[in-house]
Amino acid sequence: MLLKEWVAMLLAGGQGSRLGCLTKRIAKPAVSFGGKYRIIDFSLSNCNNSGIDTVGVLTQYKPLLLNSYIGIGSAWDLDIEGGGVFVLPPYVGEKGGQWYKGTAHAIGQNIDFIDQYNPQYVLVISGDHIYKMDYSVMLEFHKNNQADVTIAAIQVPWEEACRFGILNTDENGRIEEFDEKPKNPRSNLASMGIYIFNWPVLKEYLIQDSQDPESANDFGKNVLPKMLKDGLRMFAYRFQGYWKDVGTIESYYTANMDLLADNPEFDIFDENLKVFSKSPILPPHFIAAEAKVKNSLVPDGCVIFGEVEHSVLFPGVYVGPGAVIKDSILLPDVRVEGGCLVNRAIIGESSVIGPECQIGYGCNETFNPAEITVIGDYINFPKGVVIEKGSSISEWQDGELKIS
Amino acid sequence: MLLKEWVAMLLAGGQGSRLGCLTKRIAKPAVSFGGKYRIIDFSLSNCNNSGIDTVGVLTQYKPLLLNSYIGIGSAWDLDIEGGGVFVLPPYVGEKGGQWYKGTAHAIGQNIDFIDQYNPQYVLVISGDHIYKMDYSVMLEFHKNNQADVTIAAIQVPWEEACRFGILNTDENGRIEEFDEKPKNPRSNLASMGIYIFNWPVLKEYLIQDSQDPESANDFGKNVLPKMLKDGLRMFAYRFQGYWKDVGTIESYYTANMDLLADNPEFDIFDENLKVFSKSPILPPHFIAAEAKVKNSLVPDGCVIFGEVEHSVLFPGVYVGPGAVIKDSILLPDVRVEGGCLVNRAIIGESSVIGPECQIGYGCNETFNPAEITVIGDYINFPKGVVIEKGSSISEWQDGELKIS
Amino acid sequence: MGIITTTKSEDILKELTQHRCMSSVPFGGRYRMIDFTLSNMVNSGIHNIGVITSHKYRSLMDHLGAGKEWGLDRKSEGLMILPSASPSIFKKNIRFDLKDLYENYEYLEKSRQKYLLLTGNNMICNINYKDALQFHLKNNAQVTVFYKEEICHEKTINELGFWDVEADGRVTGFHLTPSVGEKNKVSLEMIIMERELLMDMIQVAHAMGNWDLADILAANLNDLRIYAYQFKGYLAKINSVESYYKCNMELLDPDVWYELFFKNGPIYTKIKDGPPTKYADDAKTAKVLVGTGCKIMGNVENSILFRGVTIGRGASVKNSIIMQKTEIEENVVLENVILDKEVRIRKGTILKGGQDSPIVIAKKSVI
Amino acid sequence: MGIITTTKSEDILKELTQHRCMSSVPFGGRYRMIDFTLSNMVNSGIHNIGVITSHKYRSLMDHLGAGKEWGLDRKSEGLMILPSASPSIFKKNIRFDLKDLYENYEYLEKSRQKYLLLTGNNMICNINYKDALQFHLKNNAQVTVFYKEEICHEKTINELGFWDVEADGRVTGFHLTPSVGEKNKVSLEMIIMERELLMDMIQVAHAMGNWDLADILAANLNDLRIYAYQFKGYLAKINSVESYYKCNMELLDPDVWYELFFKNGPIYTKIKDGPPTKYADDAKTAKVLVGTGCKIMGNVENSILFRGVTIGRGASVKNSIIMQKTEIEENVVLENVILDKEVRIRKGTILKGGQDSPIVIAKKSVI
Repeated sequence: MLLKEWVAMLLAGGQGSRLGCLTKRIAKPAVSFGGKYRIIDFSLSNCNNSGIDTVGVLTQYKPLLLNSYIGIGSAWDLDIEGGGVFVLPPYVGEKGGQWYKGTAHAIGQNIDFIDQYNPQYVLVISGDHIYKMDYSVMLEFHKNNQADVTIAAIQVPWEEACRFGILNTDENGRIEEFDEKPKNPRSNLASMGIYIFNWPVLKEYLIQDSQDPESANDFGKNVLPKMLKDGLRMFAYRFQGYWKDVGTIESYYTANMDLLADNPEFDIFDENLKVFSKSPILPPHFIAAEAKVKNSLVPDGCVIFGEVEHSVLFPGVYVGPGAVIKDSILLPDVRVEGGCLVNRAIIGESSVIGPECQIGYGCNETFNPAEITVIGDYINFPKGVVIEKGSSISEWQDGELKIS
Repeated sequence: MLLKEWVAMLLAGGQGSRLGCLTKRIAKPAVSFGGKYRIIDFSLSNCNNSGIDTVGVLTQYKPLLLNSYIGIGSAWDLDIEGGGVFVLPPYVGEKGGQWYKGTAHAIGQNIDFIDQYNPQYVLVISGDHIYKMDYSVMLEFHKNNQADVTIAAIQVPWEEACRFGILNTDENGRIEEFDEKPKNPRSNLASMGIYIFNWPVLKEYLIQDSQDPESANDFGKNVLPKMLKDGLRMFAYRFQGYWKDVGTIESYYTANMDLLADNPEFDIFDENLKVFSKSPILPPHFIAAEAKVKNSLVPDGCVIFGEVEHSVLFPGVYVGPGAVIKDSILLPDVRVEGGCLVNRAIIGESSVIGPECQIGYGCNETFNPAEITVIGDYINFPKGVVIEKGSSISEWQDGELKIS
Repeated sequence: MGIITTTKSEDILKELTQHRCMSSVPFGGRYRMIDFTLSNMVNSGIHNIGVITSHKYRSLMDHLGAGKEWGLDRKSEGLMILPSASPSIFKKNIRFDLKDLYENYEYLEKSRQKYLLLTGNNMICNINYKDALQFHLKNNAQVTVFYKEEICHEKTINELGFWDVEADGRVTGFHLTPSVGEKNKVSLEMIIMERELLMDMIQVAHAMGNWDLADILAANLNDLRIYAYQFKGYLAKINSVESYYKCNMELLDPDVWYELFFKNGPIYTKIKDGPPTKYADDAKTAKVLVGTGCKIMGNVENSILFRGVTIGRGASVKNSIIMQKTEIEENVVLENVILDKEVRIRKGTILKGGQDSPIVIAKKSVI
Repeated sequence: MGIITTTKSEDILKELTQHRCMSSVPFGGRYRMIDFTLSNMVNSGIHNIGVITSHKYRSLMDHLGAGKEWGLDRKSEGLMILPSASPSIFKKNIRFDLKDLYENYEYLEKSRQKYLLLTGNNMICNINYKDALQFHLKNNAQVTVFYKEEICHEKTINELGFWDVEADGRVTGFHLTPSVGEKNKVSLEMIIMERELLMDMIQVAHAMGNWDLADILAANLNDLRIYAYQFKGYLAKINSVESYYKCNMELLDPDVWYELFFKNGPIYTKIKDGPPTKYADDAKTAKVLVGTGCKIMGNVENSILFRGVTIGRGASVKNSIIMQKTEIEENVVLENVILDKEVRIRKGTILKGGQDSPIVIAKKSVI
C-alpha cells in the first residue's frame, strides 16, 4: 500500500457562468489569464511548488477540454509514477451516475481515490483563484497546532467582509465561529476556500454527510459548521499576499490589467514560486517596423503590425497594420485585421476580427465596469463590423448578432 | 487542431466473470499473466511497438484499479504530451450517466475524445487477449486496399469455428459475409476483434447506430453487419502467430503453463515486439541452499526455500522451507509457508497459505481441467487447512469457507 | 532513424563555441541550432535519433536532457547522445566524417529502421523528410542527397560542394566551384540511404582510410543510384560569425519567420516557463523578434532578443542579437553586437560593431 | 539537497572501472552502486541531487538518464550530473574532495535547500536520512557525521578514519588507526550540514589549499559543533575487488538481502522490461540471487546472476558473480570468478579463481 503524507484535491467543477461567453466552451479553470496562463495553472503550480506530487482534479463541466489541457501533467512537473495529476469526473456505477452536488459531495465520491494513497492529510483547494502560496508552510502550521482542520484566511476590506465566509478566532488562531456572509461581521478574516484536513477525520465526516438527506453536501454550509459544533481543533492560517477570485468579467478584466502596473502587486516575473503553464509550441513574437507596443504583455507567437497600448495579449495573436488595440485583452490566437479599433474589450480564443471593425467603440475614458466589451470564442466578424461598448457577443452568424 | 494518423481505443470494460474469483476484485485486463505481466500489458505493448502514441482505455468495472495500474502510461512509453494513455470511464452529463451497453456504445460515447485528435484511422482492440502484433503492418494493408474497415482474422481449428465470428472473403481478402457463430462454418477464418476503421466512416455509423433503439450497440452484432450490407470496402487481415483469449480458468491456466515449454509457441524472451509492464520495485529473487526450482518462471522479489516445479511465480512470492509447489500459478505477493503442498492450483494476489496446508490435494496425474484449484485474492489460511482439488475459494473467514 | 553529426570545425563560430558545441549555439530568439534539425526529424516521423557531439557536450546535454520536449524520452529508441571520434579542435572541414560513425558502429547495428537520414548540424530550415523519403523510394535510389538552387556570384571554392543533377533527379557529378551567375545546386549535407548501405560504406572507408562520405559518393557516381532531392524553402547556412549574424537577422522578415517556424511543423525547444514579455510605457520597438520573459523599457530596433533579456530605460539597441538573461542597463547604446548569455552591460556603455562584422561578447561578461 | 561525490581513486576496482566510473559499477544482481545512495536520498525526501562524476561518465549517463526511475526527472531541481575537478586517474584517496565542490560552487549557490547531505559513492546500505536530520536538529549541531561500530582485528591504517564520540554524540576526535579488539566508530563518509556552512568551508579550503574536508573537520573539532550519528544496519564498504566480491556474496544471506532491499524503502534502478527468469527441467540452483530474464539450464551455486544471463546445459557455476547478458555455454565450469557484462564463455571452458581473489573478466570478452 502506498503511503503519502498528503494529496491535494482541486475543485474545478464550476462552470463559472458569471464569466459569460468566456466560459461558454470551457470551464472556468481553463480560461486564459495573464498573457500566457490559464486560471488553473496557479493552483497546480502552487501544488508543485509546495512539494505535492498527487493531485485529483474534480470536474464535471466540459471535462474533456480540461483533461486535454492537463494531459499527463508534465507542464507542472506532475507526471510522476506513483503520483501525478488525475482528472476525476463523476463516477458511473452499475446503477448510473450523477453530477457532484456540492464541494463535499465531490470529495466524498472520491474517497476510494484518496484511500489509494493512504494520506495523513488532504489539501482541498479550488481551481479558480489567482494567487501564489506555498501550502507546505500551511501544513507545518497545521501540524504545529495539532489541528484537525486548518483553513487559510485573508484579511479583506471591512466593507467587503459581508460577501465572504468570515472566521472568528481566539488569540491563538483557533476558530470559534464561522459566519457565512454575515451582515455585521465581527472580523474581516475571510476563508479562502483552502483547507487542510486530517484524512481519517474528513473521511468520517464525508460519510456522515453523505447519509444526511438534508445536507447540501457543501464544505462551507454543512461539513465545516458540523465539525466546529463537534469541537474539533480548527485553525485559521493567515495568508498575506495577492489573492483574487476572477469570477466576474469585471474582476477578470481588472486582475489582468493589474499586471501592467510598474510594480504589480502580483508579480509574474518573480522567480520565487514560479508559475508553470502548458506552453504552446510557438516562436518568439515579432514586432514589425511600423508597429508600436507600449505598456503591454506580449507572449510567444504574436505578430504585431499595428499599435498595442496597455493591453494583455495571449500566444498567437495577430494585430494587422494600422489596427489600434487599447486597454484590451486578446485571448490565444485572436486575429485582429488591419485598420481595426479595439478599445476596452476582451476578445475570446481564436476569434477573427475582420478589417476595419470597431470594437468597444465610443467608450469614454472614465472606467466603468459595465462598459467592458466581450467577444466570445471562435467568433468571426467580417469587414467593418461595429460593436458598441459594453456589448457581449457570444454568437455571430451572417450579420446577426446574439447578445448574451 | 491536432492531427494524428491514428489512435487506438482499447475495450477493457469486461468484468471477465468466467475467471471466477480472479476477477472479484479487479477487471479482467488487470489480471496477472505469465510471471510478471498483466493481461492488458500485451495490448498496450502492441500499441507502443506499432508506433501508436494515443490510446483511450474504455472501462467501467473497477476503473480505479486499472487507472492506478496504468498511471501515466510510462511503463509502455505512452507518457507523451500531445498523446498518452487515457482511462475513459462512462461520462456523466448534466442528466446523469450510464454504463456502456455494447462495444459500439463505448466508442460512440467517446466520439469527442477521438475528435480531439482528428485522426484518419481508429484502431479498436480489446484488452483481454494474449498476443504480439504489429498493428502498423495491418494499417499498411488497410491503406493498400483502400479499405473502409479492416478486421484482423486468424485461422482456428475447424471444429472450434462455430464459437467465433467467421469471415467469408473473396480471393483478395475482401469480406463477403459475416457469420456470427455459424453452425456450419464455410471458412475457419475467425475475427480477432481487432478493427481498423476510417474514422469519418466509423463516426457516421456510430451516430446512426446510437439513434437506433433496436440496436444492441455492438460491433459484431450491429455495426459491422450494417456496414457490410451498405457495401463498404471491408477486408480481412490474416494474422499468423499466437493469439489466445484467456477468458476461462482452464484457458488461463493452460496459457500460463504453455510458457514453460522448451520452445514455447509464445516466447516472452523474444526481443522483437517486446512486452512492457509496470514493474514493482523489487530486488532479484533469492533461491536458498535447500531449495529446488525446476521448469518454472521466477521473477523479481521471490524468495524460495522450498521446492518449485513446473510452476509460474509472480513478483514477491515467498515459498517456505519444505513447501512443495507443483503445476501451479502463484500470483503476486502470495506467501506459502513451510511444509505446504500446492498442486495444480492458482493462488490469488497477496493470499497467505499458512504452514502445512494442502491445496489441490488428491489430484491425480492425468490432466483434467475441472480439477484446477483456485484460491482468490487476499485469502488468509491458518495452519493446516486442506483444500480439495477442483475447489474455488473466494472468501475465508474463521474456518468457514465460501466456495464460489 | 536519423543521425545528426558535426561537419564543420567548431572554431568557425569563435566565442560562441568557446564553451559549447555548434549544435547548442543559441539561434532565433529562443532556440539552439540543433532544435531545427531535431524538430524536422520528429515532425517527419523519425523517433530514433543519434546526435554526435564533440567534447563540449555539457551545454547540449543540459539543453536536450532526455529529449522530453521533442517527445524522444522513450524507453526504446528515442534520443541518443553519441561521442565524436576526435575532439572538434583537430577536425578539418570534412563533409560527413565516417570516423564518427565508425566509432558508433554498434549503435547503427542495433537500430532496426531500414532507412537512415544523416545530416550535418549547421543548416537551419523547416523541411519535410517524409517527402524526401517518398522521392527516394519512387526513384528506387540507393542514395538521395539534398540540394538547393542558388545563384552564385563569385567563383570561390564552396566547401559544401555542388551536385550535377539530371532532369530525372539522377546525380551525375560533384564539384567544389560554382558556375558564376548561374543557378548552382548547393549540397545541403543531408543524405538518405539504407542503414545497411551506410554500414557497408563505413567498412569501405575504414579499409581505405578516407573518412569523407562525400568523397566516397562522388567517386561512385556510376556504381550507385544517387538521386538529388530539391529543397525549395528558406535555408540558413551557418559557417562563420558573419553568416550566423546575417541568418539571425533574416528572421526579421515575417515571411521567413513564418516559413521557418510553421511550414512543415513546429520547432520544439527546451521549455523555460518564463512570463510573457513586458513592454513598459516608454518602450519603443521596431522590427524585433522577442522571446518570453523580457522587460523592455528602452528602444530596440532591428534586433533579436532571447528569453529573459532586460533593456533598461533610455537604452538603445540596434541591429543586435542579445542572448538569454542578458541585462542592458540604462542609457546603454548598442549597435551591430552579439551578446552571449548572461552578459551585463553597465549604465551608459556604448558598443558599436561594423555593419557586417558584429562585435561578439562572450557569455557572462560584465562590461 | 544531496551531493554524491567520489572519495576514492577509481582504479581500486581495476577491470570493473576500466570503462565506467565507480558509481556505475554493477552490484547485487540488478543494480549499479549509485542506486543505493540515490534511492536512500529519494526515500528520505531529498529531491535535489547532484552527482559528481569522473570523465568516464558515459555508462553512468546511460544508466541514470534524466533520473526518471528515481522520480528525479523534474523541471526544477531533480538530478544533476556535475563534472569532477580532475580526472580520477590523478586522484588520491581523499576523504571528500572540496575541489570537486569548488568546481560546482554555482550549483550550490543556486540551490535553495537549507541542509545538505554529502556522501561518497562506495558505501552501500539502506539508511533513513530523515532520522539523521532529526538527530542533527535535536543536537543543534553544525555538522553531523555518520559512523558504524565495528570491532577491528588489525592495527593497520584505515583510510576512512574513526571518530571519537562522547555519550551525547558530540565528536571529540578523529584518528586513522583503530584500537585492536575493540569497537571502533568507523566513518561512513556521509556528512550533514547547512549548505551555506559548506560553501564557507569551500572558501576556506580554497584559501588554505587543503581540499580534504575530513581534515578540515578534524582540525576544527573545538570550534564546530560536530555530532556523530550511529548507523546500526548492514553496511558494504567497497574499496577493492576483494571487498566488492565479498559484499556481493553477503547478499546471499536472506537477512542481509531483506535489510538492504526493503528496510527503509525500495532501491530504484533502471527498468529493463525483461521477462521472468526461466528455470529449465535440468536446472539446479542453490543459494543464488538471480535477476530477471535469465535462462538457467545448468548448475548454479552460491552465486549472483544479473539480468539476462544464460547458463547452458551441463554448465557449473560456483561462488561467482555473472553480470548482465553474459552467456555461459554448455559444460563450462566456473568457480570464484567475476564476469563483467556481455561476456561469452565458450563450451567446455574451465575457469577457477582463488577463494578470496576471484578472476575478473572484462566486459564483452569472449573466452
